[in-house]
Amino acid sequence: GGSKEDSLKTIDVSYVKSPFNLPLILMKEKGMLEEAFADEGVKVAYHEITSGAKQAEAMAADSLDIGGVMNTTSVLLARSAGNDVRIIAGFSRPVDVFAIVAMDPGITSIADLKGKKVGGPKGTVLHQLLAAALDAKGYGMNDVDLLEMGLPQASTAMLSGQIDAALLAGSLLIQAQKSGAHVITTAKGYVTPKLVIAARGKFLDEHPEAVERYLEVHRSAMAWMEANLDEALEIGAREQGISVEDAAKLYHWTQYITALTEEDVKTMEDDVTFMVENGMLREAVDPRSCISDTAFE
Amino acid sequence: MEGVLLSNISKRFQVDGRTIGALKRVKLSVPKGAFVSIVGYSGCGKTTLLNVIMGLQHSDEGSLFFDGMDGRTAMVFQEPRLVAALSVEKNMALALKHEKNPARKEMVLDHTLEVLGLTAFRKALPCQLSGGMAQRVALGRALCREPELLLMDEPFGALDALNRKRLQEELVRIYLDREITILFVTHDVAEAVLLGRKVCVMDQGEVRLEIPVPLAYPRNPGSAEFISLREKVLEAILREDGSVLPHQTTESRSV
Amino acid sequence: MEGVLLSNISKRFQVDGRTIGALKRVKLSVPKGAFVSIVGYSGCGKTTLLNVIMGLQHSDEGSLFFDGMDGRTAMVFQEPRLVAALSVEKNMALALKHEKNPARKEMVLDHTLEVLGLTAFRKALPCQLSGGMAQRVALGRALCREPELLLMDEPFGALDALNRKRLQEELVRIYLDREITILFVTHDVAEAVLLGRKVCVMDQGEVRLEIPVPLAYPRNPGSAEFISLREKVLEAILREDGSVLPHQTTESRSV
Amino acid sequence: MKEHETHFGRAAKRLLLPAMVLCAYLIVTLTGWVNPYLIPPPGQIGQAFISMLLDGSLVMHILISLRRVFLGFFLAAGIALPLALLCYFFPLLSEYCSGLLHFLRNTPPLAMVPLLILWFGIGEGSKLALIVLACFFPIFLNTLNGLQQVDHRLLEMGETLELSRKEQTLHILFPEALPSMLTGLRLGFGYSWRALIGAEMIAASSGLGYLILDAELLARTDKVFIGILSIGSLGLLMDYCSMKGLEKAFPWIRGQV
Amino acid sequence: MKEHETHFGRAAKRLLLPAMVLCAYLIVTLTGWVNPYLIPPPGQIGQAFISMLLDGSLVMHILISLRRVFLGFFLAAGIALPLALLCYFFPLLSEYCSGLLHFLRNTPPLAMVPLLILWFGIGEGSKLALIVLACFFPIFLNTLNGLQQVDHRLLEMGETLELSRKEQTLHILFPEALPSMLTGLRLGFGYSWRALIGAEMIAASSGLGYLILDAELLARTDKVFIGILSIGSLGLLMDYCSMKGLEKAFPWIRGQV
Ligand SMILES: Nc1ncnc2c1ncn2[C@@H]1O[C@H](COP(=O)(O)OP(=O)(O)OP(=O)(O)O)[C@@H](O)[C@H]1O
Ligand SMILES: Nc1ncnc2c1ncn2[C@@H]1O[C@H](COP(=O)(O)OP(=O)(O)OP(=O)(O)O)[C@@H](O)[C@H]1O
Ligand SMILES: [Mg+2]
Ligand SMILES: [Mg+2]
Repeated sequence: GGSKEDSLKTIDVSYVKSPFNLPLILMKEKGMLEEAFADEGVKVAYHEITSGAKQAEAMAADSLDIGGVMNTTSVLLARSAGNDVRIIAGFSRPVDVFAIVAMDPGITSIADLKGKKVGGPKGTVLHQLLAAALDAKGYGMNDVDLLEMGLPQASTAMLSGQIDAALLAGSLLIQAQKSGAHVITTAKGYVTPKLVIAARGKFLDEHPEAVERYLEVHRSAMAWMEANLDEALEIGAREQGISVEDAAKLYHWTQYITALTEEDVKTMEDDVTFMVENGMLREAVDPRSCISDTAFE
Repeated sequence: MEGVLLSNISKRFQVDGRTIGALKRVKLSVPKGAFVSIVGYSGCGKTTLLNVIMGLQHSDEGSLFFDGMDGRTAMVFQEPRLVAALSVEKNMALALKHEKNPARKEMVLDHTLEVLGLTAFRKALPCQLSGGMAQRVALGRALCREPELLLMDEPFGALDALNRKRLQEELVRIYLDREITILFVTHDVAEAVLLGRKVCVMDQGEVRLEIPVPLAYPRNPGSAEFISLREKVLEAILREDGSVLPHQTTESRSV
Repeated sequence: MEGVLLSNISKRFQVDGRTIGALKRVKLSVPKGAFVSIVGYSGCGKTTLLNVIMGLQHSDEGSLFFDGMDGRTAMVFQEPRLVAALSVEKNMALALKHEKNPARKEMVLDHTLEVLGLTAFRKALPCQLSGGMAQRVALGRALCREPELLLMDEPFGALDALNRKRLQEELVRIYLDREITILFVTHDVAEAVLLGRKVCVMDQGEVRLEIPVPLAYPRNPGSAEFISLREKVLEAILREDGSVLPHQTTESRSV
Repeated sequence: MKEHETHFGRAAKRLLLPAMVLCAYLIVTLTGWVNPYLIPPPGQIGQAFISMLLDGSLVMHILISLRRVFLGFFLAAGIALPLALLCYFFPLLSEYCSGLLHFLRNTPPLAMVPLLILWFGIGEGSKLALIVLACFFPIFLNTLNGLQQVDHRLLEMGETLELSRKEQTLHILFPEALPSMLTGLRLGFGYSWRALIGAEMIAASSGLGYLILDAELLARTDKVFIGILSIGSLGLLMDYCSMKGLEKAFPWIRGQV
Repeated sequence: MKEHETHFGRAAKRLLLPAMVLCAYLIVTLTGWVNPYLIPPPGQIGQAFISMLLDGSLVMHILISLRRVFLGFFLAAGIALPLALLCYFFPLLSEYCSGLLHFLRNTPPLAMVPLLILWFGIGEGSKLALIVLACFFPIFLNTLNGLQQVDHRLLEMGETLELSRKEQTLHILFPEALPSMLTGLRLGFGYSWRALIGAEMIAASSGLGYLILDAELLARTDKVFIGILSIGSLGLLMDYCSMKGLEKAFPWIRGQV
């Protein structure tokens, strides 16, 4: 993007592979974005930034224009901190990609988690999943011992018996299952993880046509994916370094979307409530304030 | 008068809470072209005197005048102070930066090495030298500098009789040829008389006596005049009681 | 015979690609209780000889026998080798580990400092000493060790005439009192004759001549016998041509 | 009086550059050149600071991190110093160790977190291990180098006095190698502070590293700044104090900024 | 011939401990004591290694990381060495700098990533900055310490010869401070490898640090191991080669493992 907004020369896009963001993978692999912007002489620069917080930081520093995949939590947090990040489209609802996993065969239900050590990243949809699941069974967060750690660490700690359950997602979830762990519950029915495409506010204001073009390309990537599923899965598997079966599994666990619905906004409001309750947000933010009109159909 | 003039130079050190007067209101004039020998007990301030003249240490009081002495100065330290990483040749070449002509540089170097008897060791490293050889390299470094004022702190202290004799002759030759000014610290009274035109006797930070040596070069250490001068200097040093104990460095010297 | 026996000791060094024979098939016997002075040109192998006897360097050939000499050995190096962080007193105390009794330890220390004229500087750090004072500390360290075999490498090289004379006397006193064995390297021929019962003349890594000195202590440097012996030693050293150049260290000495 | 002035003068000089940085910061934030999300304005930082002071959380984070830093540092020093001595005295041992040691020296401790978790669990053990890994090598290598550079003539002297290894170490090696050793310890101490972030990535719920990571995740840049400032100034303060102490203890050592 | 044997012997000794680690690894994986996900069996690592070799990705990661490591290291050395010299010659400058420098020395570079992004963007700039921050201080502090420990008697000697600052640096300071400087450079080089993980956390899509992080996220422990082994052995190899080279270049220096 660069700081000079008058004439667009380069468009900086973040590239996030996991959890299995197939449309974005295809878009990059097939050079669709470059092609779409080529006639205007705009270059496309992909930056592989996995963390939502880092993407938000990069946007604040004017180094990133479009976040290819961000979770809504990061967007809301950034927004509340005065960082103008705006959702421009939906990306997916990977409900089955997020799960609570245990190694000990004795732990099969949420109730079994009482008094146990659970590892996972705080302040994410996984944390929210645990809270919602506990709440649904009449427990609270105080009934488990949540240890803050990244996903790979949580997976390692669980498999080596240091903790009783882990909050996992994506490939780590598949690998854990292969290594003998079992899923206690996925996010389905408790929370709806929402991955979205976001843009830097100023970029959106000054180059709405570029954003529109990006979304067009995204839609056509989705279309191509659905039309050539086998080939798409192969590309995705290769890019992720996993088997095609695993890729198919992840594909089916994920519900890819292009637009957000009113339902999504409502769940985002629930998310805000959750975050305020857990001290992650100082005050509630209105999700609508960070969703651009383009995000709804 | 052209030369170096020290007037009331004092230098004090703090050692273990006491104040040591290494130099006490020293008055000394070294006319241009003089050859002054300095003798005195160990610890009487000879090295400190040279350091102050060289500007390596600053006097606490008094003033130091250089008149008509704007040429190079060289100093031979009491220890060799060679750069461990440089060969004999390169250590000496450090002093040759004034000589821009590489051919003459090479010539001076060759000649000095020859004079010092170190030609075969020109590429040796300092750690490969014997004590006397290291001292000769340090001497050579000072000679290479072709100084106008040459300060020497026991330069022949670690040398055998023959080398010492030959280098004494060489030093006199250089002195006479180039008309340089030399301050020569030694603990060998005979050497002091053999070389200097004047012998300064220092004691407890003061210059006690200056004894002129009105003999022509080359001097004959066997001559009656020489012997009487030598005895005179020795007497001046030994002026104190003849107790069996060695001269107690300081004690009474605290300022 | 009790004592130290060197038989055909050789020691070579590599310098700048050449091989230097620092010791060449040296044969030397030092009977227990002897006082041997060693003289020779700078670079003739004196220090190397002491190092080999001390075991600090290993000879390339030959053998070294110690017979009936199982007491302590001490060495005075050519340079002071003081530990910069320790005071004079503590540097000397390093050599007193054999003395378990603290009171006697203190006594020996006090006495040695007194003898060396360093009592006032017992708490000074090495960097606060003059050259001669540092050498005296090194000497004191060796004396504190109360050795049976004492190796000394120009121990009085940096000392003034008076200190030197007194310490020479002290050394003879210790030698006679304790019946120790001493190897004394010096470049002062008079000193060699004044102290040693035997003077070894070294040249180019070989022991050229051993001259016994059958004079009783204390010796009178003015006596005719003394002077003739001194001349004899000097002659033995100077046996070579009297060219103006100083003795060329090695060149011809490559093995 | 003069003494006092120079002391004051020195402090002033040392603080000049930081003061300039502070000025730059004020200009940048007050004029709004930079997104306040990246560099929060002083008011916000001050507010957060006060609230963290009042609820005691800042003090708690500091105390916990201090404990980790000191434990890790002393553990590292406690292994590195003797090991350096051993490697110095027994070159054979150093031959045996060097392969593994230099491998470890070049390997990012962060990459070894899974292994650390496996060996040391997710408690304090793995955090300490990470700090130790981060600060071990400057201490070890500088000490070893210091020992190896000790003038061999002094060691020969010690040999003639038949000093035991202990006496040799105490009286010759230690004082001679000290400047290099101190540099190593100083560097090591710095790295042990720096390792806090990595260490407190592993299942921590408190500590300054955790504070920074958590605040970053929650987009609380003000807290991130408070964490950074705390770590930096604590490290600076301790560095300063220990240098003062060492100057007193070993007056013959020259140097260091 | 003898030469050869000792060379071989030395290598054997250095490899003994790593070989034991390897054995332990084989025992652990082949008996299945540890979950193969945590420590993947040799077959799996081998397979992954071969496939990464064949598709060229390993070589690419290595080359890219090498570039970053070297650029970062030389940049750090290029700043640290002159700065140390300046601080040595102008104590006033060092007074002015020291506050900020020691603050930075104690601050985790990882915590400063947001600021680095702000200043250097998300391209190579911020990655290099992170590597520089990680390896600057051992080089700087060791060089400064080495300079400060140079025997002042030699410097006095240089003064009597009226050596210019340049000659003094070249002929006296540099050779005398060299051992300490080399230790600093060695430590710095190690830290520049270690910083790869942190550096390649910032918007990287290649490099060994990225490889490790990405593989961790994708649960490819075999790739994580390949990444760690690559970093460690490359570092080890380069360390070894440079030490050999330096031994040749400066034969008078003693020591180092
Ligand atoms: N840097 C110093 N710090 C403290 N005291 C010092 C320092 N330099 C010299 N002294 C003291 O000053 C006095 C004179 O020392 P100086 O080196 O001038 O003696 P000297 O005449 O050269 O003796 P020598 O013949 O033994 O070399 C001594 O008592 C010494 O202890
Ligand atoms: N470590 C060494 N490496 C190489 N050569 C050496 C070494 N030590 C001594 N030599 C050489 O061995 C010879 C004898 O040296 P040594 O120190 O024994 O002489 P010396 O008789 O003590 O001389 P001086 O009276 O000058 O001290 C010299 O030529 C010297 O260059
Ligand atoms: Mg002196
Ligand atoms: Mg010698």
